[in-house]
Formats: sequence, C-alpha cells, structure tokens
Amino acid sequence: MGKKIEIHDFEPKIMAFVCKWCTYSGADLAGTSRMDYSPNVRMVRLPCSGRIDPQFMIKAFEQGADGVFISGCHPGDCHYNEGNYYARRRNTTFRQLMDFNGIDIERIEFSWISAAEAIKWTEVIDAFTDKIRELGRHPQYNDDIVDPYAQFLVQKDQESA
Amino acid sequence: MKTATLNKSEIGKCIDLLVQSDLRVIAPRLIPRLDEDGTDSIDVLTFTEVESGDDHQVGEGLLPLNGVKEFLFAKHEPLFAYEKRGKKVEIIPVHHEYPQTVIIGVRPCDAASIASLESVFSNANAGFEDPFFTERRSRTTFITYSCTAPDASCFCTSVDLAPDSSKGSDLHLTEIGDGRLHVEVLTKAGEAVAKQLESLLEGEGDQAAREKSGAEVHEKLTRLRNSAPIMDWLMDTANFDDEMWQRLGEKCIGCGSCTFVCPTCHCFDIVDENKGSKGYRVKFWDSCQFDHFTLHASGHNPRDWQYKRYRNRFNCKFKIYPEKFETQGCVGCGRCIRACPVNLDITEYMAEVAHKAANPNAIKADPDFE
Amino acid sequence: MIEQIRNQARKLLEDGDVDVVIGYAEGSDPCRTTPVFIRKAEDVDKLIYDPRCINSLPLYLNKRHEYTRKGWKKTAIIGKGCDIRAIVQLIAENQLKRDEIYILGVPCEGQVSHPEKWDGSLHDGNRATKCIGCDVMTPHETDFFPGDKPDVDRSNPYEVTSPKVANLMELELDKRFAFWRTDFDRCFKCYACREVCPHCSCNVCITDETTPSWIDPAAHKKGVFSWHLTRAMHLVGRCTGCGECTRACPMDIQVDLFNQRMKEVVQDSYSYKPGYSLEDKHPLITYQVDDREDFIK
Amino acid sequence: MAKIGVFVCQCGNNIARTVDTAEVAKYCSEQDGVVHVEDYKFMCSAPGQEMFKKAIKEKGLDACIVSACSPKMHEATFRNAAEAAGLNPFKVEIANIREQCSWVHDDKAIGTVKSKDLTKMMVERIKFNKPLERYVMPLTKRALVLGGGIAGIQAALDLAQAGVDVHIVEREPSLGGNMARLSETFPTLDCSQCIMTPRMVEVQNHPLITVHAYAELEQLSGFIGNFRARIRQKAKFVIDDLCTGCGECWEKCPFSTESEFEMGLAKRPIIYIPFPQAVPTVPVIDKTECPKILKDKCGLCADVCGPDCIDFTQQDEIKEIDFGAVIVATGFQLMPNVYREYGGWRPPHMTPKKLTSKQRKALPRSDAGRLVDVINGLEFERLASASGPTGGQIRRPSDGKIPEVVVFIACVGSRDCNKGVEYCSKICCMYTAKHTMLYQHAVHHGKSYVFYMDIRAGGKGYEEFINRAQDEGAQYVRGRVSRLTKKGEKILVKGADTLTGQAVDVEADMVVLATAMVSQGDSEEVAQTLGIGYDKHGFFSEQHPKLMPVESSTGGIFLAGACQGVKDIPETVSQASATAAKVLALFSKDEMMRDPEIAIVDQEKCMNCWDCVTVCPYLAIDRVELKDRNGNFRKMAAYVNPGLCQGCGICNTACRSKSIELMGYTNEQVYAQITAFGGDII
Repeated sequence: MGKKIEIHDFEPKIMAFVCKWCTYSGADLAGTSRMDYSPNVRMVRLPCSGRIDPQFMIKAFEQGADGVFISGCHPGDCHYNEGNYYARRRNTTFRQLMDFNGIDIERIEFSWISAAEAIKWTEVIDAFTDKIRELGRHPQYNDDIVDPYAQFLVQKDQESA
Repeated sequence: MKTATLNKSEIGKCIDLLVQSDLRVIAPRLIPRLDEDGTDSIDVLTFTEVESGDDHQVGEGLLPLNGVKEFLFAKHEPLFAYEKRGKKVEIIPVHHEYPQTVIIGVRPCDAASIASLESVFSNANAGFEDPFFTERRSRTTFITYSCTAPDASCFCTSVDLAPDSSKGSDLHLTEIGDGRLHVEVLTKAGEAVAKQLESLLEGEGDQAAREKSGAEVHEKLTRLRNSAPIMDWLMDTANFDDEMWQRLGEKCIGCGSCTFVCPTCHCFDIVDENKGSKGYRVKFWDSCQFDHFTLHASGHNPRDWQYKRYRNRFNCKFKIYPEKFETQGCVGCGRCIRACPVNLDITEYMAEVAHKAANPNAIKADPDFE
Repeated sequence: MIEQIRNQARKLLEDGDVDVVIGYAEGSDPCRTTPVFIRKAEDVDKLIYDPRCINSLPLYLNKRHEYTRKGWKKTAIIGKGCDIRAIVQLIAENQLKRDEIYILGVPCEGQVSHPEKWDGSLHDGNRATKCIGCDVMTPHETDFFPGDKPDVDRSNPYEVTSPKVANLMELELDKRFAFWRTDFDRCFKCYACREVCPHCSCNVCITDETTPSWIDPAAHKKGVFSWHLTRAMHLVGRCTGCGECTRACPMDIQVDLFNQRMKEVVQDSYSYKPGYSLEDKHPLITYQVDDREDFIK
Repeated sequence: MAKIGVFVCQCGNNIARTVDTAEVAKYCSEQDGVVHVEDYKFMCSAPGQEMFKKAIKEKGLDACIVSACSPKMHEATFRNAAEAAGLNPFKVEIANIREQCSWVHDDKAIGTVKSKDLTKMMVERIKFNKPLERYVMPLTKRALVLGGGIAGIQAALDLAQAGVDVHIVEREPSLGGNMARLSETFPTLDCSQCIMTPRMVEVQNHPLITVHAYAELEQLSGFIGNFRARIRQKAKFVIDDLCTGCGECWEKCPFSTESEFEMGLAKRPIIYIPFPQAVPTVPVIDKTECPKILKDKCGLCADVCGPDCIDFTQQDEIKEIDFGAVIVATGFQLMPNVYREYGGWRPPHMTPKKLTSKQRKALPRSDAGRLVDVINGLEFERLASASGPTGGQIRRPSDGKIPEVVVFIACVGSRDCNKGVEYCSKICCMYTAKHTMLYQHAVHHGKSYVFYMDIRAGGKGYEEFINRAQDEGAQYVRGRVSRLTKKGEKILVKGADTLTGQAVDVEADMVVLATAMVSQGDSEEVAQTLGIGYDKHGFFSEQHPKLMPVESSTGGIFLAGACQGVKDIPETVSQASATAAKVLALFSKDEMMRDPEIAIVDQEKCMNCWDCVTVCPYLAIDRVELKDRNGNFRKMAAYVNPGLCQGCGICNTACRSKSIELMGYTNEQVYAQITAFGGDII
C-alpha cells in the first residue's frame, strides 16, 4: 500500500474473468498482503477458466470494456484437471478470430496466475492497465460497435424547433 | 404530365444538384472488389447514400441487392427506451430523424413495391399507420429508371408490370437512345425534384421513342407465367393441402433470404434489448421462413415443416395481399430467385398453380410421397 | 460418369436398399442446378453432375432440416469430395450414423464460384478458390464410386487458397476492421449463412436465445459483429469449407473468409483438418498438455 | 420483482478506511430491485448476522448481497445465516470489497467508486440466482477392493475393522501380490512373508471380508455411492466350498509348468496353489495346460481328491454386486523386455500376458547364446527367499553354482528416455542395497558390485541402510554399464567409473538388474473399465497431485499403492489406509449430500453432439433416451449425473447450443454481471 494512484485523462475499463481456485485466490492474497494495483479492473468469478465463454468476452467489449483479462490456474494445476487446457485452445483460436476481424488482440490478455502469485497478479494487472491506457479507448468497440441507439436519445435542434 | 429529356451522362450532375440542396440522395453504387481477391469476389451493387455524383451506377447493372425497402421500413429501429427503477419503469422517448430523401435509379419493380408496403404500414383505410414508415414515405421521392436488360430471373410481366412501368414513381427515366433519357414528371414530389434539376432538363420528351424502347425490353423477358388464376385457386381452401406444396417446397431450407431481399416482405419482430435494468424496445426485420416465427410459447408450431412456411409466403404474395390490401404482393423483381441458395423458384409455383387451375383433375396426389 | 451414378441409384431404389437419393437436377434457369430428392427409380434420369452443382447436399442430412422426421431409413446422397467431408464431420459429431447413409461419390474437377459466372465451361476465371489445391476431388469416403478410385495422399496440411484471406491478413488492423465494417453494414441478419451450413445443427440457435439474449437480434453493428464472430467461433475446427455461407448470402458478404482463416489457425496450432475422420474429435473439445501458449503471460 | 437486500460491511476500519460504505449503501438503495440496505461495522459478528437474519424475515427479502470480504471467508457464514432465516442459501452472494478493493487501493474516492460498481454487478447478477436444493443420493455401504496385494489387504482390513462390508477381487489364485514374493524388506531386513501371511489369514478369517480370488472385474457402472460391479469368477475347476486344501491333488499332479510366482525359476503342477501359504488355500487348474481339459486325458487329481471337489465342467461365473466405493490397488509389474536390451534371455512365463499359450510355447526355451544368469530383482528375491526354489541359497539359474561375483545394475529402464521410462523407480536403490546384503550374508566370500547413476535414499533409516550395505562389502561404482557379453561361464560386464574416469570390466557369475517399476500391462484397459484417468505411463491419475492424492478423477473411486505411481511398502500401506479413511468418511452418513452447483441439461435443446461427454473430466455426463408418454423413443439427450458432477462448467462452455447450465454460474448470471459493467471506472 502507499502507491499514489495518478488519475489520467483516460482510464481504461478492464473486465477480468478468473477462475475461483487460482486467480481469484491470488487476487485475494494480494489484498491480504496489502499490495497495491490498478483499480481499473472488475472481476467476474467463475469456477474454472474452462467456463470462460468467448461470448463473455464479446459481451464485455460491447459493454465498453477497453481490455479483457482472462486468467486461470497454470497448466497441470487445474482444480478440475483439464479446464485450463480447453480454455487455452479456445482462446488461441478466439484471439486469431478477433485479429482477423480487425480487433486489436493486445486488448485481450491471458495469464496463468496461481493462488500464491499475488505479486504476479498485481504486476500483470498494472502492466495490462498501462498497456491499455497507452492504446487508448477501444476504437472499434467504443466508436463503431457502440450502443446503436444512443443518438436516438438526443433530441436534435431542428426536431424541437 | 410534364415530360422532358435528359442526357444520361448528366445524372452525376443531377445527383450533385440534389446533394447541394441538402437532400439525402440514395443511388445504386458498386462496392469495388479487386481482381487479386480471386474468383470468389464479385461486384456488389447496392443502394447506398451518395455524397456526390462521381460514384453512382444509376441505370447500370440490373437490380441492387437490397431494394429500396430499407429506406422506408428500417432494418432496425428503436421504438422507445426504458429504465427500471425500483417498481417504476420509466419510458424514455426516442427521436427519429426523417431527412428529405431522393432515391434515384429505382427500377420499376422496386417502385411498384412501394404501394404494397404502403398498404401495410400506411393504410388509412385499415385504421393503422406506422409513424416511422409514414414519415419516411412522405419525405422520400423516387426517381425511377426503366429496365434495359432484364435477366433470366426477371418476371415482372408475369405480375402485370412492365420493365418500363412508371407505377409508384415520382419521376421516371427511360433510355431513348443516343444517350438520351425521356423524363416523365408524375407527381408533385417529382415536380419538386424536377425543379431542382431544371438546369439539366431539356424541352419535351419523346413519348414514341419511350414506348418503342419499352416494347423492345419487354421482348427480352423470357420468364412468362400466367398469374391470373392463381388467387382464385388459392382461395379454394381444399388446395391448401395440395400435394404440390410439399413436393416443390421440400428442398427449401428456410434461410429467409427470399423474404429479406423481397421488396414487399414486411414482417418484423419487436424485442427488448436490455442492458441490466435499462434498454430499448427495438423493431427489426423478421421472416416467415424462420422456424420460430410461428412457434407458440406452448411449444406447438402450426407451421412446423418448412414447406408450410414457403406455402405461407406464396399465399401471402398471391392471396393475402390482393385479398386484404387489394395490392399486388409480388412485383416480379426476381430477387428471391437469384438469392435462393437451393434454386427454389417462385415462378415454378406460379406455373404449377396455373396448370392445376387449368386442369383441376390432372395431377392426383402422389401416394408414394412422404 | 453420371450414367454410372444413375444406374447405381436406379439399382438402389429398385432393390429398396435406399428410400431416397439426394442429388442435383437442372435448375430453373440454365446457369443453376437444384437439389432434388429422387424416390422412384424412373426419376433417376433427372440426376446430373457438373461444375454448376455447387450446393452442399449434406445440409439435408442435418437433423435441423427435418431430416429425421422424413422417415427415411436409408438415404443415398451424391457427394463431391468437399460434401463428403461434411458428411464425415456430421458423423463424427454424432449428427448422423454412417449406416444410414449410402454415399455415391463423384469425381469432381472443381466448381464455379457463382452460378452466374457459368459460361459452359470451368476455367480459372470462374473456378471457386476453395477448389484450388483440393485433395478430395477423388472423394475419400464412398460406398460407390464410378470407375477406379486412385489413392490420394491427403496428409498435407490444409491450404487456404482464397487470395482474399492473405490479402486481408496483410492489411493493417484498422483497415481489416474497416473492410468488415463495410461488408457487415449490408448484413440484415437473414441468417442464410446459418441455415445453409451443414454443420449448424443446434435446435435453438444461440442468436434466438433469450435467456440471456447473447446476441442482439437487430441488425445494427453490435448485433451483426457479435453474430458473425459467434458463428465463426462455433465453426472453429468443424467447418469443412463448402463455402455455402458466402454463396447463400443475399448481400454477398464473404463470411466464409472467417472460416478459412480459422481453418488455417487450427491447422497450424493443432494439425487438425475436419472431415477426414469418422472418429476424431474437433480441436476445441480435446487438448494436448503441450499445446501452444505463446500468447499467455 | 426482486426484493434484494444489500449489506455493506465496514469490517471495523478495514473497509471503511478507504471506502465510504454509507455512500455505497446509498448508491445501492437506488438500484432496481434493492429494497433494503444496511451499513454496519461488522456484518460477520453475531449482532451483524442477527441484523442480516432479521432483515430477511421482516422485509421478506428474496436475495441478499453482502459487500464485505472475500467469499472464501464468509460466503458459508452468510449462506448458513440465510438458511436459518428461511432464505435459500444460494440466494446470497458476496461482493468482495475488502481483499479486492479496500485493501488494495489507498484512495477513498477510488475505493468507493469501485465498491459501488462491484456491488452493483452483484445486484444485477443475483436477480438471476435460482434457489438451489442440495441433492440427496442413496448410498450402498459396501466397498470393492481391486487387487489383493499389500495395498488391497491393508485397505480391506482397515475398512472391515471399522465395520464396512468389503469385497476383494484378485485375479491370481491367491492374495499376496508382489510383496509375497519378497524375501526380506528394507531397511529392517525383516522377513516379508512373516509380516504378510498373517495379514492374508486375517483377511480370510474376517467375517466382513469376502475374497474373490481368481476373479476379474468386467464392468463397473453407476457412480459414487451407487456402483454396480460385474465380476467374472474364472473357473477354478475346483469347488471352493468343498475343498479342504489338503494338497493331495497338487502333490499327485503328474504334469508341470513354470511357476509364475517363482518367476519361472521353478516348476509348479498344473493344479496348483501359487505358493504354500496361499490364501485361499484352494487350488486352481491351469486350463491352458491341463491335459484333461485340453484333450480329456489324465484326470488324476479328481481321482485322488477326497472331498470330490474337482469339476472339469465348471464355467466362468458372473456375479453382480452393488458397491458404494471402489479402491483400486492393482499394483505394478517390473518392466518387461529389459532382458533383451541386456542380451538376457526371457523365460516364457515372463512374456506379456497377451500372448496365447501357443505363442508362448513358440518362444525359444533354450538358452543358446543367451545370458541366462542375468536376472531381475524379483527373481533375485526368489533366489534369496527361504521358501524359494533354492531354499534360500543363492544359486545362479544356469548351472546352480553359487556365484562368486555378482554385479548389480541400478536404474535399468528407469530414468532412461530412450529405452525405458523417464521417471525414477524410487525403490531400486534401496532394494539393490538390500540385495547386496542378502548376497553377502549368504555368500560370505562373494564379491558384489553395484553400478549406479545416483543413490536416492530419502526415507527413514534409508541412508543408513545404504551405508551399511557398503560397509558390508558391496562395491559401489558410479557409472553405467555399456554391455554384457558371455565369456565362458562368466558374464563380462563392461562399465565405467565416472568418478575416476576409468573403464571398469567385471567378470561376473551373475548379474542382477534393478528393473524399472512400471504399471500393469493392462492398466489402461482397467482404467477404461473403471472410468478413471491415467497418465502416459499407465499409472492411474490422482484427482489433485497435492490435495487429493488418493482420489481418482472419478468420484467414489480411490487409488492405493503402486497402481498410482512408484512406491515402497510403507508408502503403499499408508496410502491404502488413507483410501480406507476416505471411504469411511463417505460411508459415515446414511445418504450423500451433493452440492447443487452442478451442470443441468436442457434436454429438449440438446442436439446430441456429445461434446460435453468428451470434455467432462469426471465422466459425469451420460447419453440418455427420452421417451414420449407412450414410451416410444423420442430423442437422445445428455444427462448430468449429480452424483459425479463437480461443477467445473467446462461442458457449459463447450455446449454450442447452450443446452447446459452450470447452476450458480449460469449464463444469465454471468451475462447480467457483465451487462452491469461499464459505469465509472475510477
């Protein structure tokens, strides 16, 4: 604790999908150890990284996430033995798919973080936040694939006239 | 009725003039594809908004892939927004914009479809008017362009239209040779547009040349069906379970392409797109070809087989439309034939029905079937 | 060649070995062909086969298309190599049983990319790019094949032969996005790409789901992008590359480019080619302990 | 309309210091569905919990969010409190604003914004939480032990002593396994048979233990608490109930073949018990060799049998028995085929079991050009055993001479990626040291050499034991042996001493290989029969390498002994007792309670691709037939067995048609949580 958080003009929104056995516990350990990391991340706790559906990631981007973070147990450590192996394959292909679609895959981060790796958790989150801050708002998902009807909520001048 | 002539080469200038007078101009445009993209790429012609007269395909190609339907009956639009707070639901109105629009280069079949859509969405007699459609319709002018080269899927003459028909048009253009166009000003809206284009229009049109060129194109239409007896045959409820529906329709895969490209299909769905406790109620295109279109909450589906869905579509075009709205349901543009991935051809149905109507006892139900 | 197929089809129907033969017949205009269901031996002369026969017929074997309700015990189907790959994949995914199907394999020289481009012959100007480098022009899994079936080495990796995929990959990210944005702008979500796919076999498609509504049903950018990404993701490692999704698209959006790219990825990462084995599981439901993870921090 | 209560905890000052809890509570009260908020110093304290319960009762809350510490801390606390107040415990969720907010952020404004967002996400999520009920499943309190070696015996005795009905299935005619073959055991040099046979007798005499000797498990169906085993009792041709074990038959049998138990170093009759102390003492007839059965000649045993218990027409018998738990203790084998690598000769009985008797007979019985005196560790055990073929005198197999020079080679096949297995077999260093001692004790003037790679003697009294072996005369040479060749009556061992860098050639009378310990040849088939995981070496996989080392990947099936990995006897015995403890824990209740956070299939939507079946790590998903109300087949669908599902949700993601929902983490819940995202981030 004690690291002064500097608020920048642009603060990225990051959504994290994590496994409850390893990464969530690792993040808890960061808390118990009073470590300090970027507050930009919101976590969804899932039983296993194998439960992370690519649909969740698409949805997170649609919700305006500038970055999506996925994490689970190291290979071989999965509480359910093989969930993270499936997650790895699914993400390998999903990233390539996003890339082919023209969406910057630097905005999707995948990391293995064990329940003991509180330091790794803070480092990875800080680095990812910095990276996304550098990349800026997600142009595709915040400028193009936006709330499709937001403009309908604004009454135009000529209309009211 | 006023007539005039126009140089075909000056259509670009026409567009420029219209754009300059703050009109939204929609014209057929090519989305370019590069040769090195391989043989799978083809030229895609669609109606899109144009910024200037440099890039347009008015009078070129046959039919844009999309009709003009989407400019009157939007692919999707919000009806209102809402937010739930505690026990209250707040309805937040949405504000649509209806810019003055000119659609140029509309083919006669597409123009004829406007009346069909109006009969559904803007029918004062039926006591209902869709405000979005009506507002848009009232601000849209159609400049039509007679067909010059119909293809093998065109069949407008089978549904009492013609490649040079001016039905539904505000301002009609017909090629009369030598790069000249015969201009017919048909409505007030057409007059207003003609006024904008005054500087480019010349003198009187050549009615004789227009009719001659229309008749020439007429000759090129190869697909001719007799649609006269279809409605009567369909009105006979016994024919609702005729064997032909299943025989012809079993290859249908229910993709819905035909309904989406159809200039007169108008079914839509309304859902709430929500985001937590707030969201929009949205109206968007739907298709009677989808299996869940008629699916009841109970799980029962009255149109449980695909051929029944296509039967509905055919009935909709040739019975329901004329009976209920007294307009034609099919304008013979042939888009559904071109779009169908399994070559299900509406004119085969037409021919089959005409044949059955003419020979009531000729074909018996095939006992082996199914 | 087609005579042999017709004779075999006639024999099968006469002997009652199959209830129906699914094949191709002349379409309603000269450049098109149409799928046809032959139930009677005297109708077999309707069957044709040439480079216009681009439909993927295994589509009709998918349960989704009411196949199971037709009451056919055994179905014969005319299959070109790529379609037989689709059949094999359907069997591998338990959507079909091998003994329900009698495959009449046809030798294929390639297909036209669009029926409109048919000018009486097949040449470089109208051949579909999927047919370049095809290793199943002599089909691999057949019950009947006219003539001798030469051995073909099919061990080579899948090759993406559409120049468009390579061209797109060379573009910068935002250009690539712009390409899709322009194309998807035309999409009105008719779902022809889904309905025509031999592998889309869900009873209720994810896009029709409402609990939750995964994909916004309206055809705005959000809904369209989400739909196409999901569709492509669901076909990873399963798509057998018939290209019907692109052909069926009434707005000519080349959605199968996604599938082709993903085939490349699956091939590079897991050396897997769908549609060649009746037993192999697709790569997203299997794993190797030492799979690549170069992107994982 | 949801009636959600939000309880924001200050955790003393732990949360309140960097989070404005009152502000969070106020913000939550404005959210859709929230009807009650509290902001309290210690929610987990007794008064805090009372407040929580009171609010549920008085306000009729149907869901609660506790914004406090990590769910790992107090999720159970508040779920129990909710249950006490009459609210379904699964309608309580924790928003983690301590570990993941107040403790990691200094700035109060930031902490407050993040806490609001985290709580709001949970509020949206809990609207889709379904009330879940724990599953109650029946339980058969009977255990099946596969394998009657020391692991199986130990597990069975522990269970039986606790009052559990146990069945042991052993495929050999007698209990005992590999341990019964050993002469003496390290590091105490106590006689293996002396400690083993009393336990075998104890098993036989225990009223709660049933031994199915000469039997194999054919099929195992069902799931934890409710297994059904199909056991094939192979025909012994001897009627169990009548046989007194008098021994007339095997003494009179005129034919003989190599004894499996004696590793082919001795003969046994065709009607036989494997060794004199066998349990049960009922002989079996080897139907692949018996002339009466093969060609209806002889039949002497039936003639001499007093109780008339020999029945040549006996057939295999299938028994179906229900069990609640299974302990797998199928043991190990020594790596076959290593003789050939070292120029040795393989006695026919050591060929893999898969060979037919005809093929086995076709193997060369002569030792021409072969090194008969290269033997493996277990064979040496038999030579050294007082009850073995040589009566405890160490004599070499070829000519029965007492070997003057013996070379022991360690790590044969172990730690060898090219020809063997990459792991260390763990026990060889110790038993080689033991062998040198047994040899030195028997042949006082003899000379023993040990070629080794490293000495691994981690264990109580183990290092001392190695030292003792060296003190007693064994010469340890650090280096590998490159080849063995025949030199007259001797074997020329060409090796190297890597410590001095010199070549070492020894002319030995006998060579003993410390062969790698590998899984049983049919372990993969056994794993498939049981539906448990196995590694690439054929050892059965434990559920978790650290925390669940005796559980298999399938619920209710436990692993004991060397079938799970290389082990020595004390480890095997402790693991066997551990499995017994696990089974007792499972059997301690009359019914099983299962966590309801498991996957559920929407069977109408299921489209039978069986991807879920493929990915499920617990084989918890079955393919079931759905019938219409007339009983006609309608469709196939997946079904998740609540007894086996562990709630990982891998199937949920793999299911393209979204027909599977993981309760507690349903698509709607996660989706709602995501759609609540997107507000202020800082």
